[in-house]
Amino acid sequence: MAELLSAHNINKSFSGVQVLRDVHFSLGEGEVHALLGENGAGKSTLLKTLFGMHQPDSGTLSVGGQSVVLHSPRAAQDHGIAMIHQELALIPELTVAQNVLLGNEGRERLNYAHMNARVQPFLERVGLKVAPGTPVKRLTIAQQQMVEIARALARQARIIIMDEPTSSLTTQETRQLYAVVRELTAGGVGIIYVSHHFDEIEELADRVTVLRDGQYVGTVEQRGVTREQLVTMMVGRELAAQHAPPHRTPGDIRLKVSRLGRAGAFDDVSFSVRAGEVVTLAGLIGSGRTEVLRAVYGADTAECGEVELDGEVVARPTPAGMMRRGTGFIPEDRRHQGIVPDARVSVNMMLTSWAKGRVGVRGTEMRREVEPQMEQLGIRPNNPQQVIRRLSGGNQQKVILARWLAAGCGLLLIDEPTRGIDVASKADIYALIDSLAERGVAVLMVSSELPEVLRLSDRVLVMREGTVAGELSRQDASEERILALATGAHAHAEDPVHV
Amino acid sequence: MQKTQSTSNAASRAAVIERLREAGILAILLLGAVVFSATVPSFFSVDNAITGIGLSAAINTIVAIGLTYVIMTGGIDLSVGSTAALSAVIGADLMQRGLPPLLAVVVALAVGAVAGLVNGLLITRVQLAPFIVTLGTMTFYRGLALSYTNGQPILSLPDGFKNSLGGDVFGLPIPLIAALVLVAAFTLILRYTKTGQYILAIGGNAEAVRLSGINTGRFVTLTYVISGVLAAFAALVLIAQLGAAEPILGNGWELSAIAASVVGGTSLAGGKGNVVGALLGALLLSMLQNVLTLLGVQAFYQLLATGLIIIGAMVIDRYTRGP
Amino acid sequence: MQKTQSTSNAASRAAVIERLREAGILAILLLGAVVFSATVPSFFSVDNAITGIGLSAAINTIVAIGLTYVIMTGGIDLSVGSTAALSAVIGADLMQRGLPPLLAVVVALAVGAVAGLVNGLLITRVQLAPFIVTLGTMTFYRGLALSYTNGQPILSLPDGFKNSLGGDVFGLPIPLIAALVLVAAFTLILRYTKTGQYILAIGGNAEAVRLSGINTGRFVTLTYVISGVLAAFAALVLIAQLGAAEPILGNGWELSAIAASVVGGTSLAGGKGNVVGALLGALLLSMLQNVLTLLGVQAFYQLLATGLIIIGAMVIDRYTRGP
Amino acid sequence: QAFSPDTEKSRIESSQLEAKFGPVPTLPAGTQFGGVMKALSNEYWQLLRSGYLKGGEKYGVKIDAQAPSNESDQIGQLSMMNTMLGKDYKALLISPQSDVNLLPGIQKAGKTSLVLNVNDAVAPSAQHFVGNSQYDNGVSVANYLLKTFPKGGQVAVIEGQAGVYAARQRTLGFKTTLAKNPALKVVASVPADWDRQKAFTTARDLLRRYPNLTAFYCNNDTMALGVVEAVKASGRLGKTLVFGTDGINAAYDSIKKGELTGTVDSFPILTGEVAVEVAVRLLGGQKLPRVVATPQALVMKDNMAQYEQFKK
Ligand SMILES: Nc1ncnc2c1ncn2[C@@H]1O[C@H](COP(=O)(O)OP(=O)(O)OP(=O)(O)O)[C@@H](O)[C@H]1O
Ligand SMILES: Nc1ncnc2c1ncn2[C@@H]1O[C@H](COP(=O)(O)OP(=O)(O)OP(=O)(O)O)[C@@H](O)[C@H]1O
Ligand SMILES: [Mg+2]
Ligand SMILES: [Mg+2]
Repeated sequence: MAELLSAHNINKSFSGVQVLRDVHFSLGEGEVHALLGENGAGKSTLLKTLFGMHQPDSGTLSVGGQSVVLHSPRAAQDHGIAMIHQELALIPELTVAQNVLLGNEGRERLNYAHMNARVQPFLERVGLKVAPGTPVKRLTIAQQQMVEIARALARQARIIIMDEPTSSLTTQETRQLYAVVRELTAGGVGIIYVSHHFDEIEELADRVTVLRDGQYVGTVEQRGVTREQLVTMMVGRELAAQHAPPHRTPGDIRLKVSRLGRAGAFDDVSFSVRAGEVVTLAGLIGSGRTEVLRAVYGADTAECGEVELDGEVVARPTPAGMMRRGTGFIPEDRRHQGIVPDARVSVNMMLTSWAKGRVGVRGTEMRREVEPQMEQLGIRPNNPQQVIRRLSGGNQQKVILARWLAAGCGLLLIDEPTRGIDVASKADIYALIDSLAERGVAVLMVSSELPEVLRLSDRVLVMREGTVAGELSRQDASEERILALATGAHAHAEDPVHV
Repeated sequence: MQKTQSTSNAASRAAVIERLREAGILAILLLGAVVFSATVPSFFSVDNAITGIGLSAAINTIVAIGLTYVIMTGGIDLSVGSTAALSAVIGADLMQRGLPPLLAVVVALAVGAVAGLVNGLLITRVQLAPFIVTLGTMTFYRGLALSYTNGQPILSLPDGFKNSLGGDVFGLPIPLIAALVLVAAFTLILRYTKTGQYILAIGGNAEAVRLSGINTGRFVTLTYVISGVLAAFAALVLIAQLGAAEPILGNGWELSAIAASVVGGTSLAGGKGNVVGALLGALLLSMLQNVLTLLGVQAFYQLLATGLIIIGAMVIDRYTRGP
Repeated sequence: MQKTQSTSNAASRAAVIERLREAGILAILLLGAVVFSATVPSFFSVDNAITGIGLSAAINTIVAIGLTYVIMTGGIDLSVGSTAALSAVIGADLMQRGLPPLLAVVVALAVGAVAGLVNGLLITRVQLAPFIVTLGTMTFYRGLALSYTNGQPILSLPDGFKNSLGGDVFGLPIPLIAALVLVAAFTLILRYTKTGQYILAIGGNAEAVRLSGINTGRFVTLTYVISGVLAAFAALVLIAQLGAAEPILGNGWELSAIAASVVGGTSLAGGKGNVVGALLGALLLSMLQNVLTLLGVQAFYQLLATGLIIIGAMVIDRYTRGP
Repeated sequence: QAFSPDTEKSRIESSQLEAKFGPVPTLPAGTQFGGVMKALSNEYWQLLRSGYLKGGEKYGVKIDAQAPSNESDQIGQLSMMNTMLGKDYKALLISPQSDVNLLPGIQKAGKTSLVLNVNDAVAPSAQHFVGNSQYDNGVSVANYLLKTFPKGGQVAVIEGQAGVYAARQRTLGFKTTLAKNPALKVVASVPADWDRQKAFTTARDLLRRYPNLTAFYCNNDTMALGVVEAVKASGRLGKTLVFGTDGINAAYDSIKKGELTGTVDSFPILTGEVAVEVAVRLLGGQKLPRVVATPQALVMKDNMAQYEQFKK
C-alpha cells in the first residue's frame, strides 16, 4: 500500500495555548483512516493543517513521499487534497452546480446546462435528489452536507478529508456515503474520516488514530480493537456502562399542535407533548421536521393551525413570546442560527438568561452562573472569556445547550441534540435530557440518529413529505419500523400505526 | 424520482416568483411614469424623457454599475467622484495639449483603473476597511485633480471628442446607449462568467471561496478597478456633454450611485447584486427629480418629497417582494 | 486543575496583548502629537489642544458615539446631520419665542429621539435597509428643517443657553466634558448592561439572538433613537458655540462620524465596536485638521495631506494591531 | 482667453442702463421667464429670487425660479435646466453651480430662448452676464485694510470651497490688492467650504496661532458669522476685524450689533431686478453689452443706513 500522505511531529498552538503536540498521521492508498478524539481534542485543527488552512508551528508534512509545505488551501488542492469541512462552506446565493464546481469551472464563460450536466453524476453518486440548478440557500442543512460531499468528489482528489460528514445526515444518507467511500477507496483514493459514531468507524475504517487533548495517543488497526478500548484511548479512563432509558410517567399536556401547515413545507401536523415526556420527530432529510419545530417556536410563521401551551392558545408564536412562556429552542444550524461567533462563551451562554433577568452581566455574577454549566457539560477550554468561534464544533454545541439549561424552561425544542458531540459527552447529554424530563420538562426533538431516537424517546412521530406518517410508542419503536414509515414502505395491517 | 420532479418544480416556481418580485422596482417605475404623465404636463414627451431624465440617469447608471460590483463583494467605493474628476481633467488636459482624443480617452480610463487599483490593493493586500480606504482616496484624488489644474476648469475640448461621446445615434443620445450597453455587458459578466460568479460568491462567503482555492483578493481588487474605470468613463461622457472638464466634477456621485444600487436591490451586506436594478434605481431617482422640477416644486419641498418618495418606493417594493 | 490554570493564564495574556494592540490608534495619536508639537509652533499649547482640537472633536465624538452603536448592530445612520439641523432649528426657534432654554433643550432632544425612532421603526418593522431608510430621512429631515425656518438661520439665542452649553468648567470647555462623560457612559453601557451586550450580539449574529428569544427589533430601534438624541445634543452644543442655528447645519456630519468610528476600530460589518475608539478617531481627525490649518497648508494640499494621513494612520494601525 | 466678466471690456454698470438705452420696453402679456438658481440653502440665493419676483412684477413678467436641493449637485442642476427647457420660457436666468455644468443647457436653449448668466460661476459660452465682479469683492476689503492699517498687520483669509470660481476670484482680488503694502501680510488662507461650523473651528485654530491677528476676510457671510463667534470666544471682539461677502440680512444684524465689521454687499435683490430688466431689454431688441455689472459696496456700521433700502 503506497503512502499518500504523512505528517510527523506536528505542533500547533493558538495564542500560547498548545492545541497539537507531536502528532503523527499517515494515510495509504485506498485506505480509510479514522481520526478519533473527544470534542476539542484537536481533530479539526490537524485536518486544517493538512489542508493548508493552518501552518504548523513545527513538524513535517509529505504528500506522495515528497516533503511539502502547504501555504494555502489552493496548494493543498494542487497536491490532490480535498476537504469536507465540519462547518459547511457553501455560498448560499449560488446553485448546487456552481457550488460543486466552484474554483473548478474550466473556461471563463459559464455554461449552466453543461455545468449542471457535469454535476448531475456526482449528485446521483451521493444520492442527492435536487436539481443542480437549485440555489443552495433553499436546501436543508443535510442536503447542503451532501453538496459538500459531491464537491469533494468532483475535485477528483487523491486524498479526501472528511470532518464529521455525517453529523447531520440520517441513516439512509449515511449508508449512501458508505457506498461512496467504498467506491472511492476501491479506486485508490485515501480518506481521512472523522466521526463520533463508532458504528461508522467500524463499518469503514482500516486504521484509527486517537488524539487526546492535542496529544497523539496512538494508531491502531480497526479490526484489532474493541469500542471499549478505543473509548479508553480517547478519554483516558473507562466509560461507565450506558444507562438504560428510565421509565417515565408523563404529566399534563404541555404542548398541543393542531393542524399546523405551510404550503410546500408541511401540512396538517397535529400532536401533543406532555410534561416529563420526550417526543421525537423522525424522518428522512427534507421531510419537514425542522420546519415544524421552527414553526412551533415561531422562528418561521405557519400559514394555518394552532399552537397551544399549557392549554392556552398562542395567538401568533414568536421566539420572544415563546421564550417568555418558558419554551427553549436549539436550532440545527449552529453556525448561522446558534452562536454569535465573535462573542465570548459566557455571552453566548447567557443570552436568554439575561432576558429572563436571571443573571447580570457583571463578571463575578456571570461566572457563578457560567462556570458550573461549563463544568457539567465538560466544555473545553474551561474559559468563559474565550471567543466562541475558537471553540471546537462539539463544544460550541454544548454552549448552546447550556444556554437553555441556564435559562430554565418547561418545554425544550431541540433540533439534533448531539450533532457533533463525542461519545463521552453524548452519554452525559442523554442523562441530562433524562433528568430534564424527570423534572417535568417536556422535550420535543428532531433527531436523525436512530439509536438516539430509540434511547431517548417516549414516543416517535415519523414524518414523510411534510406530514406525520405515523406515531410509534417506545415499545413499538424500532429502527426498521421508523424507516418503513419514513420511506412509506410499510402498509402492513399488523403495524401499530396511528395516523 | 417523483420526489425529485416535484422538488425541482417547486424550486423553479420559487425562482420565477423571486424574479417577479425583483421586478417590483420596475413596477414602481412604470406606475410612477403613468401617474406622472397623467398629472404632469409634458412629462411624457420623448424629448423630456431623453434629455431631462436620460443624461443624469445614464451617468449615474454607469457609476452605479461599478459600485454594484464593489458592493456585491461587501465593499464600498466612496472615491468614484474624485476618480472621475481626476481622470476627466487629465484626459481633457491631454486633449487640449494636442493628444488625439482617442489616446486621451485611453489615458483617462487608465487613470481611473490605477485609482481603482490603489483602492483595491490597499483593501486586499494591506487589509484595510474599504470605507476608510476610499474615504482617504476620495480626499486624495480630489486634491490631485485640483492641484493638477490649479483649480481651474479646462475649457474647449476638441469637437471630435465632443461629438463622438456627446452625440446622438438614431435620436438616442450616446450616453444613454453607452449606459444600456454597459448594463447589458456587466449583467452578462455577472451571470455567465467565472469572474462574475466569484465576485458574487465572495460577497456571500469569502472564506468559503478562499477554501475552494480561489485567490479572492484578485477578484475584489478587480471590482475596484472596474469601479474606477467606469467612473472615469462616466466622467468622459459628462465632459463630452459639457465641452469642458473641471476638478470639482463628480461631487456627491458616490451617494447617488450607492442609492441607485441599493434601490435597485443590491444588499450592502454583499453577496447579492443586480446591475439591471442599478439602472432602474438610477432611472427612478432621475425621474423623481424631473417630475418635481416639472411640477415647479420648490427646493425645500423637493427635499421633503424626495425623501418621502424614496422611502415610499422602498416600502412598496418591500411589500411586493416579501420579506 | 493545573491545566485549567495555565490555559486561563495564557488566555488572559492573549487578551492583554489584544488590548495593547487596540491601543494602536492611541499610539498613533500620541506619535502625531509629538511630531506635530516639534514641527508646528503653538501646536502643543494646552489651550490649542483643548479648544482647538477638543471642541471640534467633541461634536464629532458625540455624533460618532451614536453611530458606533448603530454600526455595531450592522446598520448605518446617514440622517444624523439632518436630524441635528432639525432639532437645532426647532430648539432655537422655541427659545427665541421665549420658551425657557431648558425646556427648549428637552424638546430638541425629543425631536432627535423621534427622528431616530422613525428610522428605527422603518428598519425593524418594515424591514427596509438602513442605508436607504436613513438616506431618505436624511433628505426628508433636511427638507423639514429648511421649510420650518424657510431657509433662514435663527440668530441671537439666549445668553443663558449659550453660557450653559458653551461655557467652561475649570478651564475645560463644556462640550469637551460632555463628550468625555458620554464616552464613559456609553462605554459602560456597552460593557456592563444587558442592553449593550445585546446590541453587540445582534451585530454578531442577529438570527442567533432572535432565536434565543430576544426581541432584537427593540434593541436595534433603540440604537437609532440613541443616534438621533446624540445628534440633537451635538447640534445644541454647536449652536451654543455659534450662537445661531441654521437649517443647513450638520452637512457631512455622517461622513465624519462614520470615519471617526471606523478609524477607532468599529467594523461596518457589525458585531464589533468601541466607543473609546470613536473618541480617539475623532481626536485624530481633528488633530489633522488643526495641524493643517496651523501650518497654513494651501487648500489643494490640505486635501492631499488629509487623504494620505488617514490612510497612513490606518496602515500603521493595521501593522501594529496584526491581522 | 476664457470669458471673465471681471475683465470683460464690453461692460456696463447697471445704473447706466436707463441713460444709455432709454426706457424698458414692454413685453407681450403672459411672457414667462424661468430661473435656475444655484441652491436655496444660502440666504443670498433666496434674496436673488425675491429680486426676480420683484422685477417680474415691475416689468409684467411671470417668473418661475427653481433651485436644486444642494449646492454641489451639478448634474442635478443641468437636468433641472434641461427639464425647464421643455417649458415655454422666453428667457432663462441661470446661476450655474460651476463654470461648466450648464454648458449643454445653454447651447440647447440658445435656439429658442434667451439665456442670462446671473452671478457667481461664469459659463464661458454665456452671451449675457449680469452680476457683480467677484474679483472686486475682494478688492474692496483689501482697500479698506490698506487704508486703515498703513503700518501693517496679519490677515487671514477664510476661503470657500476649493476650485469654485467665486472663491477663487474673491481670494485673488483680495490678495493681489493687499500685496500693495508688504507690511500687511496674509498669514493664512485656508478653505472652510462655505460652512459656518468649519469656519468657526478654523478661525479658532488661527487665532491661537496668531493671537494678534488684525483681520479675517471671508469668502461669504455664513463663514464670516462663524468666524465672528470664534473671535468672540477668543476675547478679540473689536480687536480682530471680520469681513464677509454677500450682504445677507444676518450680516447686517451682526454689523448693527458691532460684531461683524463689514460685508461686501452685492445687493442680491437689486441684482435679481436688474437681471429681469436686462432680459426684458434684450427681448425688446436692445443691443446691450455682454456684461451688465451690478453694484457692490463694502457695508459697515457707519455707512449702513444708505444701503438698507436695497434690503427690501
Ligand atoms: N483559531 C483558534 N484560536 C484559539 N483556539 C483554537 C482555535 N481553533 C481551535 N482552537 C482550539 O483548539 C482545540 C482543538 O479544536 P478542534 O476544533 O481541533 O477540536 P476537534 O477535535 O475538531 O473537536 P470537535 O469534535 O468538537 O469538532 C480546542 O480547544 C479549540 O478551542
Ligand atoms: N428556505 C427554504 N425555502 C424553500 N424551501 C425550503 C426552505 N427550507 C427548507 N425548504 C424545504 O422544506 C422541506 C422541509 O425541510 P426541513 O428542513 O424541515 O427538513 P428536515 O426533515 O428537518 O430535514 P433535515 O434533516 O435536512 O433538517 C424540504 O423539502 C426543503 O427543501
Ligand atoms: Mg472538529
Ligand atoms: Mg432538520
